[in-house]
Amino acid sequence: MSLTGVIGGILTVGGVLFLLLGTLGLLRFPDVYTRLHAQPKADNIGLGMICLGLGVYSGSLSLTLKLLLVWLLMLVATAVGAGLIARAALRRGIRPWGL
Amino acid sequence: MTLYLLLAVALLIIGLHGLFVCAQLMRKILALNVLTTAVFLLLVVLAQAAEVLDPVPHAMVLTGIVVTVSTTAVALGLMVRLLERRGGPVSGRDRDSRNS
Amino acid sequence: MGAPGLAFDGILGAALLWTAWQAIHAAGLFRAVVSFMVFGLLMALAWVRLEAPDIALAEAAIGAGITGALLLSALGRLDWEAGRATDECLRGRDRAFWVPTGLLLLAGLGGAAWLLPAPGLGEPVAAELGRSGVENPVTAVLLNFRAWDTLLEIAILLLGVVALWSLGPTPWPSSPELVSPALPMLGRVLFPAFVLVSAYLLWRGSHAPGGAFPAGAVMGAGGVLMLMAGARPWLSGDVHGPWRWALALGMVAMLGVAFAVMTGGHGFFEYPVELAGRLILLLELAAGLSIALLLFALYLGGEPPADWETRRPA
Amino acid sequence: MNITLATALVAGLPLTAAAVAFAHPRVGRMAALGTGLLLLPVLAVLVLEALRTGPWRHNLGGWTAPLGIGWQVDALALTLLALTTLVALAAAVYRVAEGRLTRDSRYRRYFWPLWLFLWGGLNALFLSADLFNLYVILEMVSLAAVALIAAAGGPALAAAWRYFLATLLGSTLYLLGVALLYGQYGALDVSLLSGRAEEELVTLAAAVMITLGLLLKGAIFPLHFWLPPAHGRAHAAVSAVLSAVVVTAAFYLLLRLWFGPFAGMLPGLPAQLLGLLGAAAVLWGGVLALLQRHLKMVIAYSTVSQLGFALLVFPLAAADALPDQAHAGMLMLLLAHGLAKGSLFLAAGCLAWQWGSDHLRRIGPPMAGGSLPAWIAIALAAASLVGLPPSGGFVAKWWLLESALAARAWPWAAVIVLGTFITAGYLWRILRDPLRATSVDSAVVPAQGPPLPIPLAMPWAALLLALAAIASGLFATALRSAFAAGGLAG
Repeated sequence: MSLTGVIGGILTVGGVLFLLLGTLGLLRFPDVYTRLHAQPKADNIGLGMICLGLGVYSGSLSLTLKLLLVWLLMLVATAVGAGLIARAALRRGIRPWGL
Repeated sequence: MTLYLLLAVALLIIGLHGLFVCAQLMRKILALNVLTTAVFLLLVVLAQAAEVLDPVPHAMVLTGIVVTVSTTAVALGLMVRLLERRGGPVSGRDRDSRNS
Repeated sequence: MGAPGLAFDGILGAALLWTAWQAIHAAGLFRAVVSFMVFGLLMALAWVRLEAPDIALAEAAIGAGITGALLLSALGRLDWEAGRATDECLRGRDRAFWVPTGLLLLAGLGGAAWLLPAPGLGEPVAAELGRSGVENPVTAVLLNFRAWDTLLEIAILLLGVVALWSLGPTPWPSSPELVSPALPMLGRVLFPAFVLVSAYLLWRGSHAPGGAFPAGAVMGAGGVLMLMAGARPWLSGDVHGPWRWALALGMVAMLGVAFAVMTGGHGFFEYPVELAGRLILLLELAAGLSIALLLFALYLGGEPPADWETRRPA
Repeated sequence: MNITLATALVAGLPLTAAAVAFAHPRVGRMAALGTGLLLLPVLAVLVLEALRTGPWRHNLGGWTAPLGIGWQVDALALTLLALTTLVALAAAVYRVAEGRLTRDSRYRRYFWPLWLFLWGGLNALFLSADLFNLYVILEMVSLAAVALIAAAGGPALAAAWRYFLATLLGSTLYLLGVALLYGQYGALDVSLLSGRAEEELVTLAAAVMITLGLLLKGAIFPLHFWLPPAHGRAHAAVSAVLSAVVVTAAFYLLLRLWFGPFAGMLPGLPAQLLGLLGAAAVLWGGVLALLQRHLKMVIAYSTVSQLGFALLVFPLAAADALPDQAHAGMLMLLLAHGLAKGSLFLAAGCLAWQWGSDHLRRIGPPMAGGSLPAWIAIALAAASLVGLPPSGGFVAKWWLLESALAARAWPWAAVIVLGTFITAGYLWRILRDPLRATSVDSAVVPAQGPPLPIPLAMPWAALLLALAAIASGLFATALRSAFAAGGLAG
């Protein structure tokens, strides 16, 4: 296996691990705010690593750039989405866990 | 292949069952959509089963998806008007979504 | 395909079945609708697995995106009390009927479908592709071989808008209360991206998966997002406005081309071979633009007022 | 005129007019009336061509069958196209005149585009020979019909909703059948499938699915539950087209398929089953029509009953004694029923306007206040629906009866005769009370005040359709030979 293949593989598997951890947080944490703390952040890193890994694996520059563009859009969308969920929850009077 | 074929038939049954068993109008719309998707799935499985990948069912399903979004939109509009008529003025928020 | 592929398909199939079941039987309409949206997204994956990237694009944009937005906005307008009167499904009823019927259907239809030889039309399409004016077989079928279907399909979208508008005025405010300043920002940042992606998909359509329908759907979804972010819809119900013509553009352009080629002694929709590529591009542009507007108009859920400013709450 | 152009105009003209009527609501009326007036000569050209050269086929886009979509022009298609044009034009005239009585501006703005979409869809349907294209068209027709029913508002919304669910389920079942056929034979074209189809399991499953879907769309017993409220509560002009043509369209597809790709499977059980459904529809629909209290509901149930007669063509044509006679009788029935039914609904609409209700006991006597033309229309249309000579209805039932007698199919013959008596019964009920009342004062339940004046064009539209129903019987021999020239059995 070539060097790009190995690096791409490692990045992708690492990304999947981050996604798994994020999902674990989603399942295990007690309320909406702590879940938001765990999942979007882990997902952003995980998706970034997968995109980068796939780009390296493909060995094509244009494809890598496209994948990074996907990642960038997802970053913006996830950030805004998480903020919206948190604000909506606050407005509905859901109190953070432990308060 | 076989897997997706079985999936199509199973979705067909879920859709049919939901359409007849659910009393709520919104769920009937969802059930009809599941039913239609099942038929589309069958068509695309057939396209893949052919010796040369067959683009005609793909075009048919694309057409079908656009037709379905149009009918779904009209069905939803009709449903909202019907329920407004039945249940008096609309209060706005759906309390259901608050709990879940 | 191999074992990993099969495992993936198995998990995907199970998830599809589960979300479909939840869409119909989950407690609470909100859960049902969200399950249905997840179902649509997963279907997009299934289409990719079945080598139908064109459908995957359309499903992601229309099936999950626009339909989801339509369902949620209808849910927001539903009176909860009116909805509750006939709430859950009649659980457990008629099981004696449905279990055997379901198994029978599963065996019968599954068996029938299994027996299908599926000859397909891949070869004739490939043989005529050279004369169609485009290189992507799906686009060739949609806009040349079966262009009449596509014309009727755009007509149905327009008809859907007419039908919906005939039912009553659009509800206002059509967007939920703004809870975050980030959403309008997102709309502003993303809209150019939506336009860019649509143009890219449209251009790709002639030689690769893409084309007018995914492009129009992405653009329409962008418009819906702008509306959710609190933008003022510029599409007005004004009888004299140009918007009505813009909505009808796709259908009028297709009818126009279908009849115009007849002046050269050709049949209905029979493009001259040397002009086919350019005519199809023209139709894709018109159709894509009008599909975007039509999907947006469907989302409005009723006839927009002639002048939005007067409806705007202070 | 160029035949290809004429064929294309039949489907393309109403759709173009629909787009224009949407973009410019002011021209809606003109667009609808203009479409009707232009289609008449266009259809005449097509009919003359069919008489000269027999049925023909047009390949859209120049692509032949498995790849492209085809249009099939023959006696069946042309008869139904002519019916559609006549009824839609008369109903449009009625609606234009009625428009002076109403003020609802939204209804005005969107009525004509919806109307023209429905019209274009129906025309496209009767031309098309491609099963998937027909699916798209069926959706279009349903959508336009639902919106037109819902436009009446109030209780019509619930009726429109039920119709919508039924018709969407019907379309999906139909598409499932089409998918199975495509997987089996790799073709969507009706004539191509007719050549390839064999009698085996998959084709049978497809036939069952398609037939179920179409029975649902055509409101054929026992799947007729949605029709009476939908047709009874819609506006009169809409009910006229729905009852005369839209349900007929689903029946038309049954004909195309069972005498086309599924013809090999028809003799035996399928034909007998379809015939039994028809007989049940004739009797059940007729009995329910007898029990209605509202004029439009009587007429709506009568649609369920009358379409049952047409279903008898399956056992009669499969019986192989006088199949052509059965086909001609069925075709004549569709034509005469459509014309008479359109006339009845329009006339009922006139009376409902004049007396403020279509309750049978609130409608005043014929001589009072200018409702005479509407009553004449009802009487003439009723004569044709019952089957009094020399109307079209008489000829239709006579031909069906002849073919039943020739096949020694006594039960079917009995159904035809019995159904005719029931039809006479409920139509007599419509006429009885008003005829007994000789003046406004002696109406059984006095109406509030004298009848409202309405524009004369409204009853005249009904009257012209009724006259056409009678006239179709007078020209029966000419029509019979025209059917034969146009390739009767499709």
